[in-house]
Amino acid sequence: MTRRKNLAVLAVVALALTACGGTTKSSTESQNTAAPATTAGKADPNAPIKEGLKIAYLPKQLNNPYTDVEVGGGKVAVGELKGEYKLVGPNDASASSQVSYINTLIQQQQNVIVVAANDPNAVCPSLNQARKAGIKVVTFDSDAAKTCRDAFINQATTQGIGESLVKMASELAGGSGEIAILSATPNATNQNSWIQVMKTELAKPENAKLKLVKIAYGNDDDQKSFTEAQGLLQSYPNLKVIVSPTTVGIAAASRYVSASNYKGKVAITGLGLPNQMRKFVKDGTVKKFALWNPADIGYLAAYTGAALSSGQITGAQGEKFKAGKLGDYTIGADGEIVLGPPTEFTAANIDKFNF
Amino acid sequence: MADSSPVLRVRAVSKSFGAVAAVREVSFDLYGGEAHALVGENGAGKSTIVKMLAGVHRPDAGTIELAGTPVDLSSPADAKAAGIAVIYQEPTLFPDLSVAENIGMGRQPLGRFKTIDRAAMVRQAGQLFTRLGVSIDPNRPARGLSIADQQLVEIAKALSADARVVVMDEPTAALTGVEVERLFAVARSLRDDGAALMFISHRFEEITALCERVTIMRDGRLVSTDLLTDITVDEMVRKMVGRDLGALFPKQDVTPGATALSVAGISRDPVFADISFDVRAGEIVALAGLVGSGRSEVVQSIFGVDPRDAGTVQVGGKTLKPGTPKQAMAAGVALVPEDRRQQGLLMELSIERNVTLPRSRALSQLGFLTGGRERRSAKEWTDRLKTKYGRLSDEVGTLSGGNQQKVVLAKWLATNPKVLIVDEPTRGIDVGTKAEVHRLMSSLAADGVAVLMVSSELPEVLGMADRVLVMREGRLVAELSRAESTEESVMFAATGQEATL
Amino acid sequence: MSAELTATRASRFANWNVAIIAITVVVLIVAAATVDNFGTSENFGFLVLDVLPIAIIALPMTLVIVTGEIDLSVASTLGLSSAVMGYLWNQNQPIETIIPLCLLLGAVLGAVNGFFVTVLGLPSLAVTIGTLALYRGLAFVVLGDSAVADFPPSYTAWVTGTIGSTPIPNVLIIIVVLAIVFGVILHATPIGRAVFAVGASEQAARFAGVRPGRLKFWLYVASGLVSGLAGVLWTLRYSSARADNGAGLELAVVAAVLLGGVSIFGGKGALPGVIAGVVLLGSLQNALRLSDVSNEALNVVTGVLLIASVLGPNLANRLKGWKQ
Amino acid sequence: MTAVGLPAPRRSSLDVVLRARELGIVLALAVLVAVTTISNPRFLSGQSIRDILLNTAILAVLAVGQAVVVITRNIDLSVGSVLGLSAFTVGTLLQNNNLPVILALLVGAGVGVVCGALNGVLVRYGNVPALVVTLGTLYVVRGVTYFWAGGSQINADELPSGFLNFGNATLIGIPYLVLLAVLVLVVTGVVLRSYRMGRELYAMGSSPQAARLAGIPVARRTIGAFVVSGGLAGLAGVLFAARFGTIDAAAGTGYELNVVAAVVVGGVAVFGGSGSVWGAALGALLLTTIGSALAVLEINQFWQQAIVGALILLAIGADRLVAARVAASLKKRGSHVS
Repeated sequence: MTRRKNLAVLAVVALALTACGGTTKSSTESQNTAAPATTAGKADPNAPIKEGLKIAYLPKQLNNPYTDVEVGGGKVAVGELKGEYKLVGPNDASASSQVSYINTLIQQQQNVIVVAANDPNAVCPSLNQARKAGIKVVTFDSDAAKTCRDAFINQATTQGIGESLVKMASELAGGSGEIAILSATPNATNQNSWIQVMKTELAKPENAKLKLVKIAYGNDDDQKSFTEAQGLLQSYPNLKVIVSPTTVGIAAASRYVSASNYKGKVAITGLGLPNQMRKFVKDGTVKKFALWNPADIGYLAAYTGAALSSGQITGAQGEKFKAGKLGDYTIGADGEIVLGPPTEFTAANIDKFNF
Repeated sequence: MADSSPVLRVRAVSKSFGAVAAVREVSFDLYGGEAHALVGENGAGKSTIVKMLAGVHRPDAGTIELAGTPVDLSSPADAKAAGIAVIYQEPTLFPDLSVAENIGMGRQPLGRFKTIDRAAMVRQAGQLFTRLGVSIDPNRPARGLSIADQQLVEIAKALSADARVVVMDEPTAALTGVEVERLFAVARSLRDDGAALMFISHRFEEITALCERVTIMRDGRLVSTDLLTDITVDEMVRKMVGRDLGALFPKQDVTPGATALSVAGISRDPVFADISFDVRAGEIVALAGLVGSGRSEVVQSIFGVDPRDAGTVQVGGKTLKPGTPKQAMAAGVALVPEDRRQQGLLMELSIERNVTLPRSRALSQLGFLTGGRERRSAKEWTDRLKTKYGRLSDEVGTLSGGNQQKVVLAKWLATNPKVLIVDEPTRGIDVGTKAEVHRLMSSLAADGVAVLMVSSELPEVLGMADRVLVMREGRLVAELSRAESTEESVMFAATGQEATL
Repeated sequence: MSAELTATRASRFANWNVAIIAITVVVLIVAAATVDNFGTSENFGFLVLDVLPIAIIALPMTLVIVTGEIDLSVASTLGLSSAVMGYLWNQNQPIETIIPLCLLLGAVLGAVNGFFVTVLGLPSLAVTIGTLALYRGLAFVVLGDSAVADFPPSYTAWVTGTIGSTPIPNVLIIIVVLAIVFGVILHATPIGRAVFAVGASEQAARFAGVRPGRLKFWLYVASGLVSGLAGVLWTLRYSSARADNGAGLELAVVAAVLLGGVSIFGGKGALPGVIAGVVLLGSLQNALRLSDVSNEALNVVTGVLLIASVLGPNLANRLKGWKQ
Repeated sequence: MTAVGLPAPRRSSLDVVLRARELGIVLALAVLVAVTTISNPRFLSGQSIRDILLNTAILAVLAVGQAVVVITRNIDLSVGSVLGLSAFTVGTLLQNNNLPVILALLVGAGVGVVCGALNGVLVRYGNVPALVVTLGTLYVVRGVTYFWAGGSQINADELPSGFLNFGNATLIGIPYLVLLAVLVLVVTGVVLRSYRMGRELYAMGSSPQAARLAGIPVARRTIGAFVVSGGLAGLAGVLFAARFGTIDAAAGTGYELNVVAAVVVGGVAVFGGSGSVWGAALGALLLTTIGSALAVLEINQFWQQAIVGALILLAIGADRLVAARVAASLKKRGSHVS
């Protein structure tokens, strides 16, 4: 009986607090935006790249073929830089396990952490702790909040990818009809910003006849993407194109369509790995898709990290540095470094690529 | 009558559990076409013998011979294969399976591709029931069958196995008179078909009615095997008990005081109905009747562990709410339950915890228990009851039956009860402890405690009680004063018929 | 035979409790000596934060398992609490209201489990597998796949921070306080005595005046309440409220409790052992990761330890009996 | 109940009760399909039905194995991990290696049988509760798979087309995977219903003590049940590989809860002794259909898990209610000896 009373008291206290007002989202927002920039010190463009830098890669999760190609490029670059390469990561794409790994990397006193954030905010406190310990943080693939990393390797401009996705969809649909998007997780940073651009593009008059009927989420899980593709085709019989801006999604959707009687009626496009897609391009399920070279992302990240750690750059806009075989790069706004334009793959050119 | 050579010979078998020798060098023979009784007090070693025949326990020494060849019954499957069927006091059926399947388990008739021929299985079960003269639907699940019907299913199982030896361990304990008659009819036909029957019972009238031969055991040893024509019931009792009965029941005469416990019209459908009686301070009242007549259910309902549909219970003038043992305990009621292992004790917990559990709140200081007070209290009460144990922190399950019962008594006497209810207080404990328990009850009564005793042992009932209440099939059918109560009068009331004793 | 068996079983549990604590201490010493950076105060902080949810949920779970029941819905309760926290935060509710509400929510979710198990008498394994799916599903319904971030820095900083300038993490206070509360309840109050009694034999406990249903109901409420708290702390630690927070944690919690010597059949167990179990799992994970041993190895170690914690004493017992 | 004589071999009341339980799932399924079809007729198109059946096939094979174990009053939580190990083994074996499908099936089932036997031996001879053992092997087997796979993935284009065709091809319009699942279901169902061995499993679950006294070889049967569950999980791993073509070490993670859910919803009592593999398979079909229906009905997919949870609670609650009803009615007609 007394416990029931206690609960009642608890509820009353809670209500009282509400009445008095307290810390709410809107009251904290002003404080949050004013996070201090930690990039102190000055860049010395002529500083030599240090040798023996410990550069650790922490991708979203380990067993992802796309990720493997990315960090593979990183490994090559770290070799060129005469550094120590390390790859760690969770088996599940969760932010909480990434945090544990960041903590471990801090303990191991790495020089650079190259991370693809599973949640832009959840990894933030740990990344800042790392930076406080003098570790440079470079994000790739999926950015963390701007306040907790030194630089972000952007595979392509958001605008460029969004436009190219809509362009491919429009060509495949013949200019009109229903299209659907099969994305990764609903809070995946990249995919969402591309989808945002796509929506803007679709709103333009020249794309008025294209109708985006649904955005499905396959969670970058092969099986889930597979069933989601299946659900899309069932729900939208007149669907002409599925656009999947994620390598897992496009492969799963292609595999489903290639074995179903939708083959030939529904086109698949998006961002995919040539090795995974070769089979579907050759059997005609997929006419064209796009991607940048993921190995270059990891490669560029290593050079960025080394440059940061050696004091060549600080991550401020306008700083320039050299990234091995990729040539010269300039840091853009908010510490973003853009890799370059994406490549379109078709039956004609796909055999030239092996990644 | 019987074949000249025995079907089963038990040769000097012994079995010990730890330091306790349960059976010592016991030998007897079972003959085909003969019913053989095995009698002895609780704890004499009867059930150990049964379990050895069933393949559950393996004898430490000695042999069991079937038709002249020694057999090694190392598992129930061996016993089954050897043609020994055991019917336990509490039947062991599969509640989820149909009656026909229960009978056929392991021997189902097979059809094409070795599949079970269900129709044939049901037909066989039906034929068995016809032969037994009972009507049980072979298709119904075993769940929900009455104990009597379950016994019959067990017998049908034995029949279907063409068992050469059928061992029945107190099968009649929970049966009504009519049910016993039916069971006996079935048993006789089994015997007449040539099976060797072993029958364990506490009821001499049943033994004399059914059996040809009797083996008597005491304290794990064989006393004798006699033809029933050669021995009287008195002689049997003497051999079983081996001592003068009088000393066992040290009842002091007490003038009863005020009414301590008043039960008015309590009912619980379908277990018991309209039970009313009083127990006064200083009085020992026995609640007698057959097992299954609802005695334990009545006392459990009084104590509050079982619910009741109607009626009131008053202790010292205060009405108890149904279903709350806590309140009954607060009012000064204590219940030493029937089943020590399941209800009386927490076998895996220490002696100390067991003794102090009902008083843990009273022993706490500001709501906390630090152990010292519990330990002291446990020591005080176990010492008072002369309990033998190693350490207070030993699991209570490591104690002998008698000492376990003392722990239960210590646990409840420590609550300083005004009304002490004891359900089968001396079941399964040795003779010495039995007398101690009786002395204790007697002295408690002398100190003004109202004692309500449920017992199946007639000598105990007659020896200890000031008054005897008799239940039959859920109703209170007789109230006998100490002077009126005899074995005959109590059994008559309990069974509703003239005892054949 | 049976008498001796039970005698050894009595000491066996005491032994395992000592053994697990000893093993934990040895692992800690060996790790500190051989693994670089394991013994640092900073790493201690990380270790405490990593085991926080398992540590606090394991406490009420111990009591639940000692009564012979189980609660597999704890991680989902954590997730739903986190999701609701995010939802309310997005609704611009003050955090001072949200936190008590999330705790209350946890208690209510626990009470639902308790209702099904004690009032309807359904098997707790099946019930809590059901609510495991239900609560997690509701968490997704509330928050979808999105994440809510930007919780007030003062709160998130407290959870990740340390006491003053000492290396002791603030959340250790919560763990220690809860461990003391549950330890005292289990080992030094009439409630604790009743918990063991119910686990050893529900029927016999009833005959001694204990009300098993009521007791279990409140234990489920406690389990839910602590899981709700774990949800709040999780959210603040990562500054991220998500529906999938803590997914799969229930197995780790059960593993830690069993590893700590609590019998899955109830009636046996002690809280110090459970805490040792939690520390053992957490420090092994931490040390292995620092030594660049993959996560996978930990899976294997956890599984093997779990089976060994029950199998070992059983085998030792059998061997002893066989020798005699 | 006065007629004494040979009762005609008619349907037993026991069977009627069980059938009623399975009928309940069929009804729920029918309502679900009807509602969904009304809202979107394409739900009943050939392709859609084929997809649902294909998705059910894997879950159903697992559920059949789980039902066998649960009927004996045990549980096998390691099935998801075993599926993963088997799928990866088969994938590695077939990687750029054109071996016959039947060999893949045998290898996969073999991997599962070994895991199942390990579970069974630990449960029986180690005297460790099944929940603990299989929780442990859930971790161990998954860990071994991760160790071995080391983050690598086997892609569809590395697998022989014959194998992938097996995952999608049909025989008279029915996918092979579905046929295989039905075969597993029928064989297990018949063994459980009509063979002594099967009935002994029910007996063990119904009353372990009585089973021992009845001379049932409890050890052999317990291990056998786990071997069946493990073997079927291994088989399901092969089906998984053939169906999805992409295999990594995480394949089948978290499946155990879906499987247990399917079995419980299908009316197999967690305390053993009752239920059937038919029910378990129907449970798997119902769960899968709910998933597909939600997508078609455009209900937020997030509801799926919550619905599954509610369904489990509903199923065990209803079972309890029915059991109490049946017990009461049996008791009433039980007392007939007069």
